[in-house]
Amino acid sequence: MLETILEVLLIVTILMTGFRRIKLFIYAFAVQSLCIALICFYLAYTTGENSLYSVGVMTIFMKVILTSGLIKRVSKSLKENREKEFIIGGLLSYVLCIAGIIITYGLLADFGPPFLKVGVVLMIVGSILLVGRKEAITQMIGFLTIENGIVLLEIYMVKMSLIIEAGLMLEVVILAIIMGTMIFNINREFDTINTDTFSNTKR
Amino acid sequence: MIINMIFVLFIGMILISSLLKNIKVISIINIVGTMLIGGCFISVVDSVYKYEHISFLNNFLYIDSLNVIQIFIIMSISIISLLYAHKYIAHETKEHIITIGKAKTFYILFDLFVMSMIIVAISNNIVAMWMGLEATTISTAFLIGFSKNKLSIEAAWKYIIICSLGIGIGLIGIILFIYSAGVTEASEIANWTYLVSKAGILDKDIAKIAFVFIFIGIGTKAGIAPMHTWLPISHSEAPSPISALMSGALLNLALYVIVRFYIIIKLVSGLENLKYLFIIFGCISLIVSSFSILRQTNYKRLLAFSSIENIGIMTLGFGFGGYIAIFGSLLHGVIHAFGKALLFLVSGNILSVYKTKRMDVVQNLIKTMPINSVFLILGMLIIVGAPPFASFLSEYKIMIGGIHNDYLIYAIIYAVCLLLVFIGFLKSFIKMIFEQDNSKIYTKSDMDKENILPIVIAFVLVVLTSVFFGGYLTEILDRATLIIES
Amino acid sequence: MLESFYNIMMTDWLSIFFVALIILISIPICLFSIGYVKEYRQNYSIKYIYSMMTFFILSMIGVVFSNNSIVFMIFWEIMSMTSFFLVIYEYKNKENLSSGIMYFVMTHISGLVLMIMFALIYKYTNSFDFKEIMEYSNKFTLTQKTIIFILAIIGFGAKAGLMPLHAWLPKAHPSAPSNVSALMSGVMLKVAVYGFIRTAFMFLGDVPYSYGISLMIIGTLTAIISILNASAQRNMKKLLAYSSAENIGLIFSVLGLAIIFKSYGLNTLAVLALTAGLFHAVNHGIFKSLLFTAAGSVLYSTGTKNMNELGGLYKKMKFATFCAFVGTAAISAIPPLNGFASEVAIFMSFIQVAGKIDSIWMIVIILCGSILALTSGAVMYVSVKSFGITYLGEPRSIKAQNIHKVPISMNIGMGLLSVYAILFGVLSKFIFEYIIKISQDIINVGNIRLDENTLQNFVGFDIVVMASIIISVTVVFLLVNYITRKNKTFKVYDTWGCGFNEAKPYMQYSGSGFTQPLSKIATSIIGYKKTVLKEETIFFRQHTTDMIEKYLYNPIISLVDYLAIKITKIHYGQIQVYIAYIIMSLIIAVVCVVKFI
Amino acid sequence: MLIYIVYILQPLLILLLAPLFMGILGKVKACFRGYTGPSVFQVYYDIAKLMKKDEVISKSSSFVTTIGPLFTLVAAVSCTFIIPVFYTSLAFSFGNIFVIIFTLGIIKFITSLIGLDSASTFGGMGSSRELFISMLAEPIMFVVITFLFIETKSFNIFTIAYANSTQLSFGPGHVLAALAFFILLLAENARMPVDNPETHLELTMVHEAMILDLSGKRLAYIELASAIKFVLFLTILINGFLPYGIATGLNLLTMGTAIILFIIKLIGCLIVIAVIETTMAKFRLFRVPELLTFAFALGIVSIIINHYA
Repeated sequence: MLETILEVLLIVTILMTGFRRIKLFIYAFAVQSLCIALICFYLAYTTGENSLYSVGVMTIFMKVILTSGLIKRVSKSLKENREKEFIIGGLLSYVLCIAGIIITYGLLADFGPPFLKVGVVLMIVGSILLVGRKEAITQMIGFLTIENGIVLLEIYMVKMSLIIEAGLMLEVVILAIIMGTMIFNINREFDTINTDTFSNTKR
Repeated sequence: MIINMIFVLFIGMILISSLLKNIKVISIINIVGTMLIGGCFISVVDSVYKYEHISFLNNFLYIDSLNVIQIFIIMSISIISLLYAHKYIAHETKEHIITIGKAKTFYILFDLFVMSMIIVAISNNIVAMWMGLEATTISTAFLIGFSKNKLSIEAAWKYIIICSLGIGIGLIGIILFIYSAGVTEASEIANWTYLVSKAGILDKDIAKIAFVFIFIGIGTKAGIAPMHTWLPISHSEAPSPISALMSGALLNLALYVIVRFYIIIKLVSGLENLKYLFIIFGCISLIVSSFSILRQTNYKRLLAFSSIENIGIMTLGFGFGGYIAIFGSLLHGVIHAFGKALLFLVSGNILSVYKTKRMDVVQNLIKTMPINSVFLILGMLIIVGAPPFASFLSEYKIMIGGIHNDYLIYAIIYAVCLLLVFIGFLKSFIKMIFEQDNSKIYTKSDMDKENILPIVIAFVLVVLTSVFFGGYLTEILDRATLIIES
Repeated sequence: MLESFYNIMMTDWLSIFFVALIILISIPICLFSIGYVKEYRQNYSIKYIYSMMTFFILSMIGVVFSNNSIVFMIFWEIMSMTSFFLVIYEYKNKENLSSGIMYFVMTHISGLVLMIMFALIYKYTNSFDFKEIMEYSNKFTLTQKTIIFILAIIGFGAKAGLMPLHAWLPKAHPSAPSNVSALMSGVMLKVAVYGFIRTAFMFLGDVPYSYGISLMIIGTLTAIISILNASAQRNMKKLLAYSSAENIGLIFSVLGLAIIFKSYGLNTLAVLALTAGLFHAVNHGIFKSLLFTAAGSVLYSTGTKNMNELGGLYKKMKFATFCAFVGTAAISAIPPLNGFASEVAIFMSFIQVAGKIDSIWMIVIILCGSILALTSGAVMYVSVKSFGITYLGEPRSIKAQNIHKVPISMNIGMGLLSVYAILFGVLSKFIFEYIIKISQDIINVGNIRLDENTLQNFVGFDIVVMASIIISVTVVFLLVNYITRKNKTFKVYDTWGCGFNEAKPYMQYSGSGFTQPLSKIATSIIGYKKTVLKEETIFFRQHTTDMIEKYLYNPIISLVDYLAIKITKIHYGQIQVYIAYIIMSLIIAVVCVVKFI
Repeated sequence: MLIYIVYILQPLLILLLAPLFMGILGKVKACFRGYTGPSVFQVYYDIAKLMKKDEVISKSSSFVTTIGPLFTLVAAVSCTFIIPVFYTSLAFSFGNIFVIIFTLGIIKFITSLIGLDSASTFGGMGSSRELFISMLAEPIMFVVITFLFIETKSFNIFTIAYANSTQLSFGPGHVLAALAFFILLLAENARMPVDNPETHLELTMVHEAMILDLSGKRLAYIELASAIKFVLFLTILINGFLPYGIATGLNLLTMGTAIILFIIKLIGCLIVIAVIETTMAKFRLFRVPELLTFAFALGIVSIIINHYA
C-alpha cells in the first residue's frame, strides 16, 4: 500500500518539473500534500504512533485545502497563467531531476525507509523549480515542495512533540500566505510577476 | 514569573498598537513597554551574573552569559530604533506618505520582530530557536517592503525567498542533528543543554553533515559570504530603524545560533577542523564585502556591505579559536551592533534631508548638517576600528588570536580586507562630508537637530562599551568565552 | 598611584630622549601657530585645530612612553587619526582631501603591518610587555628575527617615508597647515624612527649584518631619489617634504650602519653611529620645523606657496628672512650650526668602516657614504634655491609685493627655533656625550670605556675651537671695518646688467630654472618632461612626476579596481543566481567536509 | 712658547702670501702666452685700490650682500688657523679635515646667495652652476678623505701630514687619490677646465658671475677670500699627499727648510695649473659631470688598490 502512494508521489513530482501552466502546479501540489497525509496515516496505522494521525489531519487541512485555495485565488488575479520561457529548459530540468533521483537512491541506498528517499527527491525538484523558473509563483511552489520534502524527512528522523509539529506546519502556511500577498503586490506594482523585471540592482 | 511578565508585556503591546488610532500614543506605549521589558531582563541578567545560568518553564528557556550579550544588544537597539521611529513614523504619517493603518502594521510587526528575536535568544529548544528565526523572517518581510516602491518590493521578495530557503536548509540540519543524537525516548532531546551533556554519543558522520547544513542555512540569515546576496538590497531598502535593528541585532543573533551548535560540535572528538568552515567562509565574506565596498555609490548599501564584512570578521574570530580571538569577536559583535545602528540612523537623517541615497549627490554635509556629519565621522571611526573605540581592540585581538594559532595567511587576508574597507569608507564618507562644488550655496538645514537623541544614546553606549562598563562587560564576555572555549 | 603609573610608562633612556625631542620642538611650533591660525578665522573653526594639535602631540608622547604593544598601537593609530584630521583641515580645495585620504590610507597600512608584527612578537614571546620582550631578545630564532625585521622596516618605514612607501609625504605636508606640517615632519617622523630603534635594536638584540646592509641601501636610495625630486619642485612645502624624506633616509642609513657595526662586534663604532643618527634626528627636527614655519609665514603674508611667484620678501619680512637664512644654513651643514655637527658625525661613522670590515661590503658602505655626500651637496643646492628664490632678489608677482604683516608670535616661534639651531650647533660636544650614554643603553653594551681616539676623532672638540676662532676673527674684522669706514660713502643704484638696464623682475632666475641642470641629469629618476608652447608668446613648461608613484602605486590601484569590478559582478541582480549560490556552496561544503574532515 | 709663534705664523704666512701666489700664477700664465703680463704684486695693488674705492650696492640687495663678503673672508681666515703649512705634530687636538672642508663650504654658500641677491640673471646663472658643480664634487671629497683615513687612521690634517711625512714610498693608490683631489681642487676653485676665472663673458663665467654686482671693499673681501681658499686647497694637497720635508721638530733650522720646500712645491703646483689653464679650453657645463665622475672613479680605485692590494 505504501509503495503505491510513493509511486503516485514520485510521478507527480517528476511531472512537476516539466509543467508550464500554473493551474497544473496547484493541482500537483495538492496531490503531493494528500499523498504525504496518506503516508502519515499509513505509518501511524503500522507503528501505532498516534501523533502522526494528527500530523496527517493537519497536512490535509492546512496544505491541501488552505494553501492550494490561496494559491488558486492569487493565480486568478494574475495576467499570465503559464511560464513562458524557462531559465533551465524543460529537457534540462528533466535530465537534472533524473540525475538527482539516481544520486539520492545511490547514496541513501541502505540508509532509511523508501519515503525518506522520496523526500530528498521532492527537495531536489523543489530547488530545480526555484532556480530554473522565472515566474514568482512557480518559485513559491518550488519552495513549498522543498518544505514537503522536509516534512517527509522529519517524519522518519525525529520523534517530536505535537506542538513542534504544529508549529512547523503553521510556519509553512504563514510563509505561503505572505508569499501570496507579496506576489499580489508585485503584480500590482510591476503588473507582471516575471522576475526578469527585477534585476535592476546591479551594483 | 518574570518571563511570563515579559511575554504578557509583548502581547499587550501588539494588541494596543493594533487597537488604538493615534500613532503618537502607540509609539510612546511601545517605547515604555520595551523599556519595561528591558528592566525585567536586567533583573534576569543580575541572577545570571550571580549564579552562572538559569532556566525557566521546565528547561524550555535557558539563559547563560552567552545569550545575555544577545539580549543586551537586542533590547538596547530596539529601544534606540523605537525612539528613532517615534519621530520618523510621525513625520511620514503627517506628510501622508503612509496611511495610519500602515503605521500601525509597522509597530505590530516591529514588536513581533523583537519578540521572535527574544525567543531565539533565550530558548533552550533548538527547534524553538529555528521557529524564532523563521518568525523574524516573516515579521521583517513586510517591514522591508514598507515604502511601497519597485525596489523595496523586489527587496522584500528576494529577502523572503532566500531567507526562508536558508532557514529550510537550517531545519534539515537541525533534524539531522537530532537524528545523530540517537533515537532515545528522552522527551527533551531537542534541548541544547541535553545535547551538550550528550555530546559524546553524537554519531560523528551525521553530526558533521548536520553542522554543515546548519552553518550554510543559518549562515544565510547571518549574511555570511556566498549566501549574503539578500542583505545589501534589503538593508538599503528597509526604513532606517528597521535596518539598524536587523543589521545590529539579527545578524549577530543568527551567528549566535551557529555558535551554539558549534559548542556542541567542538565537544565531539575528531571534529576539530570543522573550524576551517568558519575560517574559509569568514575569508570569503571578508573578500567579497571589502571589494564591493570600494565600488558602492549608495551609502546604505555601503553600510550593508560593511555589516557583511563585520560578520565575516566575527566568523573568522570564532574560526581562529583560542581565548583572545573569541573574546575579540564577541566584543566586536557588541561594538559593531551599536556602531552600525548609529550609522544607519544617521543615514536615515541624511536620507530624510537629501531625499536620495546616492553618495555623489550628498555633498558638503559639514555645512548643511554639522551635527549629523560629526556623528557620521564618529560612526565611521567606530566601524573601521579606530583606537579610542573598542572595535580597534577587538579587531586587534582577533588578529593576535589568528597569528597565535598559526593562521598567518588568513591573518594577512584579514589585514588586507580591513585596509580595503577602510579605504572604501574613507573615500565615500570624507567625500560626502567635506566635498563641495563652489557653484552651489549650501544652507544649514533645520532638519539637522531632528532625531538626534537616539544617535546620542547609541554613541554613549559605544563609549560605555569601549570603557567596558567598568569591568562588568569584561566579566560577561569572559564567561561567554569560557563557555565557547572550554 | 605613581607606582602603578610607573610600570605603565616606559622610562628608559630612549623614551626620555624622544619625549624631550617632542617637547623641545612642539613648544616653538605651538607659539608659532598662535599667530598663524588667525589666518583661518573666517572660514574654518579655530577650536578644531587647537584641540586636534594637542591630541596629536599627546598621542605622540603616548606612543613614546607606552611600554605595552597594545597601548603602543592604540596611541599609534590615534596619532595617525589626529594628524589626518589636521591634514584635511583646509577641506575647501579638493586636492587637500585626496592627499589627506592617501595619507590616512598609507599610515593605516603601516598600522596594520605593525599590528601583525606585534602579534607575531606576542606569538614568539607570549607577552605584550616591552620589558619582557627585551629580556627575550636573544632567544628569537633567525627566521623569527628576519620576519620581525622586515615587518618593522615596512611598518615604521611607511610612517617615516622610506622609499617605496614615501608617496604620502610630498602630498600630505603641502596640504596641511604649515604649523601642522612642521609638527608632522619635525616630530612625527622621529616617532617612527623611535619605533624602529625600539624594535630593531632592543627587541631583536644582535642581528646578522645583512639586515644592516639592506636597511642602509633602502635609506640611501630614499635619500638620493627624494632629494632629486625635491630639486624639481616649485611648491615650497613640497620641496621641504621631500627634503624631510631625504633626511629620514640619512637617519635610517646610519641606523643600518650601526647594525652592521654591531653585527661585526665593533660596539664603540656602533654606539657612535647610533649617536650620529639620534643627533641628526634632533637637528632635523629643529631646522626642518624652522624652515616649515618660515614657509608658513611666507604663505601667511603672500598667500602663495609657488616659489616662482615670490622673491624679494626680504624687504618687508626682515626677521622671517633672517630665521629662514639660519634654517637654510643649518640644513646645508654650515659649520657653526647644528646641521653640520650631525652630518659630519654621520660621514665620519661611514668612513670609520674603512679598514675595520674587510669584506666586499666595505666598498658598498663607502659607495653609500659617497652617495650620501652627493645628497648633502644636493641639499645645499636645493636649500639655497628655496631661500634665494623666495627671499632675495626682486618680487616676481604682485602677490609678493603687497604682503601683510606677520604677527609677533610667529616671529617668536621662528626666533626660538633658530636659537635652538645655533645652540645645538655650538654646544654639540656636550649633547654628544649625553646621546652617547643613550645609545650605549640602546645597544646595551653597558658603559664600555670609549677609547679616547675614536671619541676624539669625533668632531665634538673641533667645533668649539672653530666657533671661537670664527667669533674672534669676526670681532677683529668688524673693528677694522669700523675704523676704516670714515671717508667712504656708498650709493644705491640699479643692479649691474652688463650694460642692459631694463632688467625686469621676471628676468631673474626662476626656481625651476635654478635646478634645471640637476633635473636634466636626473630625468629618468624624476620623470622630467619639457614642453615648449607657442601661443601668442612662447611658453616653456617643465613637469616632473614621482616615478615610484607612477610605476608602483597606479598599477596596484588599477588591479584593485579591476578585482572590485569583477567581484561586484557577484551581485548580478537575478534572484535565481542568488539561490544557485546558496545551493552550490551547500553542495561544495558538504563534499569537502565529508572528504577532508 | 715657540709653539704659539708657530700657531700665529702659519696662518699669517698663508694670509700674506696668498695674493702673491695668485700673482705668480698670473705671471707664469702670461709668460706661457708670450706677453710679460702684470707684475707679481698686482693682486696686492688691486685689493688695496678696491679697499679705498667708493661702493655701489644694488637697490634689491639684502643683508646677504652687505654682511656676506665679510663672513666669507672670516671663514677663509679662520680656516688658515687649523691647517699645517710647515710644522705639524701629533699634539694638535683640533684640525679635523671635515671642519676645514665645510668651513670653506661657507664661502661657496654665501657667494651663491650673493649671486641670487642682486636680482640679475647672471648672478642666478652663476650660483646655479656653482652649486651644481660643487654638488658633484662632494663625493670626491668624501672618497679622498676615506683614502686618507685608510692610510693614516685619523681625520686630523696634522696627524695625516705627520704620518705621510714619515712615509717615504707612496703606493699607486696615493698618486690616484692626489690626482682626484687635484681635479676636486680645480672644480671647487673655479679653475680653467671647469670655469674660466679671468673672463667676464656672460655665458661662460661661473664664479665671476656671482660677484658681478659687488664693488669696492666687499669685492676685495671676496677676492681675498677666494685667493686664500685656493691656496688652502693647495696646502692640503701638498701637506696631505706629499708632505716630504715638513718640520716635525720645533727647532728653527727644520722649520726654515720646511718653509722653503713648501714654497717650492707650491710654485710647482702653480706651474702645473698654469700649464692646464693655457692648454685646455673651458668644458661645456654638461661635460663637467663626466670629469668629476672620472675623479670619483680615481678615488674609488685608489681605495680598492690601497685596501685590498
